[in-house]
Amino acid sequence: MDLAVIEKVVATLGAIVVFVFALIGLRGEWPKNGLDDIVTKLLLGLMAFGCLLVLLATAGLLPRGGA
Amino acid sequence: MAQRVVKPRTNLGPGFWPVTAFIIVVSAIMSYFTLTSPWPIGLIPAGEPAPATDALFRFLGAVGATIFNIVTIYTIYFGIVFAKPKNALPNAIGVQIHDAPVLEFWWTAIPTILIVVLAIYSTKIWLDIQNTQGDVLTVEAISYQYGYQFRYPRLAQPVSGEMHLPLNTPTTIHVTSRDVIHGFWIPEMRIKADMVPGLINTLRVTPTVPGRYPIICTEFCGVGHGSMKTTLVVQSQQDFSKWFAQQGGSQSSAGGGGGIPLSTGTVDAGKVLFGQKCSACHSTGPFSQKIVGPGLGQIFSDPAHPKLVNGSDPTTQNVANIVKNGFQGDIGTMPSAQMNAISNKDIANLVVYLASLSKK
Amino acid sequence: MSVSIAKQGYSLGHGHDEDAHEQVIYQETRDMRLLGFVLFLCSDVVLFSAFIFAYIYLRTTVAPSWPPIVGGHQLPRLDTAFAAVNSIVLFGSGVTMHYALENFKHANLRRYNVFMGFTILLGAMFLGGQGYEYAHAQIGGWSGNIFGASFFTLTGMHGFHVFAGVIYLLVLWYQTQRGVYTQERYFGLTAGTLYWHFVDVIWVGLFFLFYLW
Amino acid sequence: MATLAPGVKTGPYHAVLDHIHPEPTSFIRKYIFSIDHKVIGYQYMITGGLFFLIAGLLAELIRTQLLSPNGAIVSAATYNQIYSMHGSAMVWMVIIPLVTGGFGNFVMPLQIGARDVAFPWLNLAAFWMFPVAGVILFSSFLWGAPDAGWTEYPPVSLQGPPGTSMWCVAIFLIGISSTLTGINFIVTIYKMRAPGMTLTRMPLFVWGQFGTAGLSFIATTALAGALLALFLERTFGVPFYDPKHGGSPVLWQHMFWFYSHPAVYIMILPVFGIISEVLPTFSRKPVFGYKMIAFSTVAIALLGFSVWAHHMFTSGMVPWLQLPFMIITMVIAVPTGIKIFSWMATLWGGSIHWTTPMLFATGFLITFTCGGLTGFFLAAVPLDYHEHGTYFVVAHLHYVLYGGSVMGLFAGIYYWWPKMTGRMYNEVLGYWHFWLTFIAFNGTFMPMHWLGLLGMPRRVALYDPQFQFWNVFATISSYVLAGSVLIFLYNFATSFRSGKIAGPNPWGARTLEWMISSPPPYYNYKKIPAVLATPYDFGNPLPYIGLEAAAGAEEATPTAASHPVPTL
Repeated sequence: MDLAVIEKVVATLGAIVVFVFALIGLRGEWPKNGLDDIVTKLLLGLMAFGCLLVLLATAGLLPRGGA
Repeated sequence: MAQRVVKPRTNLGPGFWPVTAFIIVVSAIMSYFTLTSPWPIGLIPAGEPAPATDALFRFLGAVGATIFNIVTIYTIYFGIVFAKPKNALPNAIGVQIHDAPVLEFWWTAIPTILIVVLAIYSTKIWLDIQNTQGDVLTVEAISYQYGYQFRYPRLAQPVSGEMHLPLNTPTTIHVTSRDVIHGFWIPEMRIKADMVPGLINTLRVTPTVPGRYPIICTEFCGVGHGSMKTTLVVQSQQDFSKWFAQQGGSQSSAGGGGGIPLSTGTVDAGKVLFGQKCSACHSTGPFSQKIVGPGLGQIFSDPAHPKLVNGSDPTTQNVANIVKNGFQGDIGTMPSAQMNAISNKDIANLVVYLASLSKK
Repeated sequence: MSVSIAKQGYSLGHGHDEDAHEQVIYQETRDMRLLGFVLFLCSDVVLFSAFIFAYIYLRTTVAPSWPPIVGGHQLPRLDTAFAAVNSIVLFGSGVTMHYALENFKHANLRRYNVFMGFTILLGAMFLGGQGYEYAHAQIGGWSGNIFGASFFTLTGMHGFHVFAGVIYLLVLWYQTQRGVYTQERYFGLTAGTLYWHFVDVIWVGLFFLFYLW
Repeated sequence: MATLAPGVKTGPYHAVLDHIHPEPTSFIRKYIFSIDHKVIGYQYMITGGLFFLIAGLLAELIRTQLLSPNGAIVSAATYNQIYSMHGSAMVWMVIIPLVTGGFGNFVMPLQIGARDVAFPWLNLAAFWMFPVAGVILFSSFLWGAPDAGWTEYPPVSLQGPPGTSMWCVAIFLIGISSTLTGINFIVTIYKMRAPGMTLTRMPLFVWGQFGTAGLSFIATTALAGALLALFLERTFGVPFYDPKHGGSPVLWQHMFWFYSHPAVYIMILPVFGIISEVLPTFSRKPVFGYKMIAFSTVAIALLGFSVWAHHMFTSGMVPWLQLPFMIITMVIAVPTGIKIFSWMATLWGGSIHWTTPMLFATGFLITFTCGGLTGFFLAAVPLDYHEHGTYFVVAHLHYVLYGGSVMGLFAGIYYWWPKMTGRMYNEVLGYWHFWLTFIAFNGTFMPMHWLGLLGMPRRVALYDPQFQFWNVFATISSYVLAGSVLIFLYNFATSFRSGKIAGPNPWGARTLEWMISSPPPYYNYKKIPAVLATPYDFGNPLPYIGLEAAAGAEEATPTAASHPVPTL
């Protein structure tokens, strides 16, 4: 119980930080157009999306059953 | 098109048009015989939906024969007339054309149209088959390594060996398997379904010709696969009823509840068994708490449902009958004890366990 | 993935400026290997997709309820809160990896080392977290039921990829210390970064499918 | 570096191509662990050829067993192992490695004017997985070979003998090999074409390899997943497929066919390429409708991914899903038809030189068309309800895979044999081989059509006595078929020793590989040529610049200068 709360707090803060830095990295990548850059953009974007999923989870919006 | 008009008529080579005419004639003859043949597949249509399938087969046969003639005969003809003559230069070359857009357009467009037609026609036949009437008689076909069993309504025990169907009776056959995937194929009815364990596939047939037809396993099922077949006996209503009576069928739904030692059941054994056999489809909550089937928690004491699903009173004997014979109704299909592979003793345990739930 | 063509003892051809030519060859070789590596990642995605399809198929068409009912009792859901922390650990490592590469490109070797160290550390932490998860997941084990089967097979495959990735990154780190890579030629690091991002992104999918769905 | 004529579109030109790696000297590095694409190609062909003989032997055992309705020679259990291994071996150990690894490795880099594939070491690794997988597969006989057919449907494959697990391992391995080859070829074709060789100037065989490579690197790992799951379930009881533990047998069918239907195109697209090389060469005519043939290759490859469930019409999937799969399956007939018609039009007005490869190519045209048409009968769901799982399917797939892939492979072997060995084969024996193959092939598999329609299920060790006549007929024909293969072996064995020297360009062909000596030198091309047009324009000068051709290679190709262009 107590542990779960700590976990949620840590996850939320971490998610925000990682999300921000992922976006910064993404912005740095944006102008480049090599194959590796394109793939990196895609993957970084998906990773940022992953952070959003974590936020949804910690906010209790997902899973819909609640966990 | 316009292009084609302005183009000077190219000589297509010696004997091109005669050969084309020959192809048309041959294809026409073959198509005629295919389209008019009574048994295009070589088997009598012994019932619905065979005629529909045969019609599609005739059509496809005609189209296929035509295309095959075009490709084969032209290929051979080109190969002969355009073969390098002996007296030609050792390395003589052919006409230097790269493509002919008009021609390519047509041999892309015509097949496309043909496929649209075929797809529509096949879909129509498919719908006919899906909508073949059934449900006047409903039979369960259960396969195992290596044989078939058939469960008829109002027959306590499944019938092993031959399958009997009354003439002109729209019949639904639910097929499933007890162990591995088997096939259920009645060639004379042009119909087949895989018998997949844990899955119930449905066929609908209406036998129209009395006789004995093979039922064949078409999915490899082990060493006995080659010999796994039985016979479908299509017979008149009277003969069917006679046979049905011999099988112990009666008009009342008494069923084979007898022989179940209800007194000897134990709650714990039933609880374990319920977890293994029933809990996938039934919760132990109230009727409304459905998973696949209804919840069985208050089956003996549910004010909302004073009767069992088959309309009988909630006595242990009637519950036992349902478990024994299975049940089929608007809420779904409950497999028989045969299919669940549970013994009379198991049934006793289950019933006692359910009774204990209702007491709480 | 393979040995660079430039490395296969090619003797240099028709009297060009050796260095410039060498660089051209490196570029072209690198492009090929990059394309090959990306294609490899694609087919790896398909491998995961096969099991993800299996999981979705079993869950939606076969299982009467989810989590499945075993022995009359419904299995519990997995612990989302812990998994969220673990996911953030992995995603964090992905971001640090990205910055490690960027810093290497700009020759900030000190920062590069810091970020690289964090990446590997976080990767290892994630593996530890997975171990903890395996020890505490109450879903009837690997071979108990379809939930356990899909969960442990998919996360196991992913865990194996992470493990391989950690080794891979350690090797790359060692190589950079040995000065294998320069600011002009660092394909190994690019590949390592792409691989690591790929592993993270696979986890995004798994996290959603197993914990949030 | 090759210089281009002014105003010529260039393909991707790579200085890498200018570079020559020294030929290894040690026997091991030269013949065993060589990274030379030609040597690896030979290795694939020899290994695949051996497996072809074994698989063919199994096929003859199958036919012999079916001489009698009660099984002539072996028990049902043994028979099941025999035909399962025949199918698995022919698909994964013979046809796929030969069309991609064999011909792809030997011919494709030559045709694009490269000195090797993009990743020679990867190529080497991919090859050596192949014999290992083969040994694992065939040695499974010692522990009881897989017995549930090449499709290994669970749950029956879960009951199968221990060899079934070895089957999983072997196919997994060959799958990895074919994935790596696919990646390798895509990069090679995309990045290493000679200057000026734009995509629309590639020889059509390269297009075939391109499509196949795309299919194999996407689809094959899906099969790897399915196999891994089956292996885990068999070994550790991890429930995926077994309904007794909550799994679903239909899941395997989806995962398996998601690979195994594209696999059909993996097996046929390179053969389409071979046919598209042989027909124009021996008609002395540009291939008809180059762009449409190339386009249809890509279309087939793409559509091939979205039709897998047409193998499962009877297995209880959602009924309405059957319609889209039926329709897409039928749509694939359009690009295929375009190819067939274009090939016929290539014959038209040609000056056809009837050599053995040409005979096999035209034979392919007829048998493959037949196979394609029976495919229509199976694609139409209502008919599939009747035909699924019967000998009709066996007939169809052999018309496509033997009458299609294998006959195309024979065409390719006869066509490139002089290039590979530098010697000619005996043309008369070649004719015998073709005619015996063509007649015996139809004699073997044509009766299976009506056997299936009349009610003979596939994969049976025993059958209804009423079918005996046609089974005996098929068996006898199959013996003749085997005999024709022996002629082929004898022909090439003698050609090795005493065949007359072929010279660089015995056929007067125009693709790049014929411009260099046979067998090609280690570097393939002393100088990388620049390419100005498609290779097939007989009557035009050769479209290559800066090519140091072998003596007599260019003279061998007919041009308008030396030969008048006929008009009809």
